[in-house]
Amino acid sequence: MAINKVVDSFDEAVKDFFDGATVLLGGFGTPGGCPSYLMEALGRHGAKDLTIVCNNVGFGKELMQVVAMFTKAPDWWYDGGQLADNRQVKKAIAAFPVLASPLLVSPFEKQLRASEVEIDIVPQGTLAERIRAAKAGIGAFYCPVGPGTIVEKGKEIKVIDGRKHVLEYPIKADFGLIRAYKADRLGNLIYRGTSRTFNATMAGAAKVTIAEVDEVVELGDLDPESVVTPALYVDRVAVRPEAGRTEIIQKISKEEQLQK
Amino acid sequence: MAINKVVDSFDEAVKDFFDGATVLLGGFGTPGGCPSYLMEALGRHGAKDLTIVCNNVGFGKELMQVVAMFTKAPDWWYDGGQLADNRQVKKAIAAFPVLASPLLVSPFEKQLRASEVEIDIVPQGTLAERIRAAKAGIGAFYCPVGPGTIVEKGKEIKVIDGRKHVLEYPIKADFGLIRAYKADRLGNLIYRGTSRTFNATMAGAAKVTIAEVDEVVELGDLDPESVVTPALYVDRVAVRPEAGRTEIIQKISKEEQLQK
Amino acid sequence: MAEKQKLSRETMAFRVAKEFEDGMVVNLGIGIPTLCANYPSPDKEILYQTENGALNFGPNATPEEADLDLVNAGGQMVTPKPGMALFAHDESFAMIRGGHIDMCVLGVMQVSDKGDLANWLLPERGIGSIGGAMDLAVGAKKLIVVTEHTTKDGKPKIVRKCSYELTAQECVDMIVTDLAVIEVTDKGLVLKEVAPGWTAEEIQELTEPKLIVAPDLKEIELM
Amino acid sequence: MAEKQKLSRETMAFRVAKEFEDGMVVNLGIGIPTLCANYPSPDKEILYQTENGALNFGPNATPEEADLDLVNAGGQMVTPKPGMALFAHDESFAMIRGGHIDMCVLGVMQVSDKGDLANWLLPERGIGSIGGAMDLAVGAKKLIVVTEHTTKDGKPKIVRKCSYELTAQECVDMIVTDLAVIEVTDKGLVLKEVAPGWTAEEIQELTEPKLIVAPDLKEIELM
Repeated sequence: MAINKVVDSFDEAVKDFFDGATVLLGGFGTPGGCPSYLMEALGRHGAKDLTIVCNNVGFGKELMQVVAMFTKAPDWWYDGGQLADNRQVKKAIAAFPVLASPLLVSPFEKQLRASEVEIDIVPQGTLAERIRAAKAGIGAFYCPVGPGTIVEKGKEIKVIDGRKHVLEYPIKADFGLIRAYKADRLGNLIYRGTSRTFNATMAGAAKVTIAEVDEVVELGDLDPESVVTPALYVDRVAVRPEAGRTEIIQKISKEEQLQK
Repeated sequence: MAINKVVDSFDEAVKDFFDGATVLLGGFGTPGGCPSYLMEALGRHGAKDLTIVCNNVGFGKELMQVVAMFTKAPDWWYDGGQLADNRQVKKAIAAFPVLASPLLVSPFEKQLRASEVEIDIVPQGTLAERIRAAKAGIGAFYCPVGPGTIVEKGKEIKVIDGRKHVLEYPIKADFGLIRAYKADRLGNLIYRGTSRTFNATMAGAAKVTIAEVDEVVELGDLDPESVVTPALYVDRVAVRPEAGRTEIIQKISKEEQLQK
Repeated sequence: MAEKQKLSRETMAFRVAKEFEDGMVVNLGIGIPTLCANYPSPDKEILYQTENGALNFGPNATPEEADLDLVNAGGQMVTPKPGMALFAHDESFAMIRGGHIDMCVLGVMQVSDKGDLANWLLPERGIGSIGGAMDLAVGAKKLIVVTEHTTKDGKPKIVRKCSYELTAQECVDMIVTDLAVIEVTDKGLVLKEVAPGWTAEEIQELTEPKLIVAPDLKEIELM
Repeated sequence: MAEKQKLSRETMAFRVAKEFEDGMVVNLGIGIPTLCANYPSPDKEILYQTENGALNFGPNATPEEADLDLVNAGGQMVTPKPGMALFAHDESFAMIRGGHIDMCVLGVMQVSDKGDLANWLLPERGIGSIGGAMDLAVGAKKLIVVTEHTTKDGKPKIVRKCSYELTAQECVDMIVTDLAVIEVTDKGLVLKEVAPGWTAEEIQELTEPKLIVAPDLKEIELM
């Protein structure tokens, strides 16, 4: 039987989520780079008490109205903040849980202030490396980032070459939701521009990796030299509807910006 | 001033080598994938007591005559074994220091049997990860490969999730000699096929990374999505003469194989 | 009773290849393991991984197809295949160590009843090459070893305790030899299949540890 | 004596950009640091790195050029440039942690005379975002911080000991403020340059730790 990792819908892609799951959420901070449709499907699924692992916990629907004014993202196109909107999040492991401007208070931050959710704040590079460690079967690593700061609390310290290092452990997740540009039926992936970010880092790091793509191309259409995520890291692929494809959004975005 | 990492000759590329240097040698085990011209220049340079870090310590000139019969490599095209031929090697850190067939005894193995050189044998994946750790600023890492074997000797052991791990340290090198396919003047690199191997892993892992390429292309000719080694990992680029270019060798090789 | 048969290297590879399941990612060691790729079941799509940096490559190259820059871990030239991916060594062993290889097939010098594997140090030379064997033995989800049942001198290769330098502890899941198919379980070695004409007792005589004979012991199917 | 001048945000960025040397790889933080890219010296080729995964990108995009998939760490859309490279987050921080960034410019809330940096926890909110600041502070070969010399209430931001949560210890090499350029040395803070119209004594009054006045103290060149 030919391998085919492409599933029929976003809902099917996330059907085996469960309460209390740990989920890697791809992207960096802008909605274009995150798996919006998969997160929306996870909202419909309703799994609760999630631990989300991500760079940025997201704006959520309300702030996205503001952000959309600058980025010209479609107004239906939300980021990871929707999971906090839905009250599905118990804890976040993130580098950027609070937006820089005090005027921008995300639903996650509101819940954090009300002690309804927990936060484990991690330096961005350490976050990326802990995710990679899970993918790469590394038991733990000594990291030079964190000594003398809040990050070292409760961690083993070792001096290596005269420099303090903290022992960091892999972040093991049940699911990874990522955004890529194109896939083939085997699950090989390429990305587009800086949307590679945490998406490519997270591919293969969770027990189940689910990729949201613009297009599934024929086997052989992806150049073997340019495949960023080899097929064995990917378990499922779900395809965006036409309105969600990068080219379409870029076109609308550009037209709207030029009208200003 | 425009950055230009391309040097005029292989001799210039290795001119600051010194006795006792630690050198990463790219490639896997076949001469096509290793920086043959740079190693030849290092032979002319004459630096001694080198510690070489490589997958395979190489065949050397004599055995290459045998190997060339199968691979149809040009008979002037030697691998890392030439450094042992020249008696420039003090120690090797390698995964595959001894060839599988007892009929193939490399110059390095001969010197090893005579206790003229030292060997630190490392599992291949641990070798790759220790090289990456040097590139990535990781102080040390706990690796599940090696417990209960010769590899654990003298190393710290830690049980993580019920599994023994050994603590492995980065391999810090003075120079890295690697083989790539194409470069631009900034030092961005792409590779060809399975010649990516340890070459791409070693890029950026030593204090000075020197790449041997078939061709330097115009800035902009390399697709930013397909660059494997970003420019900041590369210090110098040296260009093979036409006879050493992959396309030429492939052509000769193919003609000779078809004549058989 | 039928005449005693020993499996050839090709037949051993054929038997091992039957364990490959549709969609699996498989890494094949040098020697008999490499031959397994010659017996693909047409109803299964297998993705072969080679530790020097390719996934889903095709069969060995003919002289016309030969490309010095597309080799497997044994140094043999292979062919590209639609859906192939290429990567560096650190990524390749992230795959291996990280448990992304479903099955690995390795050669062996000794294997113990606990699944300890010794396959790297060449005793007659006092030295050897670890290569990627340790990483593969530890990292692959399932490890099959394939070997002649005994040494050329007739000594057991399946032993109580390996006398050669170990590759990894408790890593082997299944042993395929020219005489038998044996599963490594928590309770010990379970003899599942025997070569045509051989009895469980005869296999036991050539095996150091005690074998548990499977209730459904059967003859190895040779095709 | 000339009238006292404070450097504008743009002038601070201009002064910092003078430190960039030909061929350097530079990472710019959010805020004033980002402005440094507006003052490239035409005789220097600088490769900008952004931690979300690009090296050698071009200036901010015009509406015509805008591409949602090409942003810097501040979320601003930037442009492609010949010789650009794209990569994932783990690779980006391998570059940063591994010492491959020649210079990094960050904003700051407090900096100590030992070069300790505090720039992430927002005290008025009791929480903040570490982002990539810790990795950059530890990993960059040279770290310049740029800031107003004092808080809005006139309190020193250059202090003996940071009262805010630290980003990293002993990481800052140079401090550029709207009033001064200060080098962090083993002996302490060395006042190298002052804004037009300011004396070393006046800068000292707004600075908590004792400043060592450089023998060649000079006025900051504003163009």
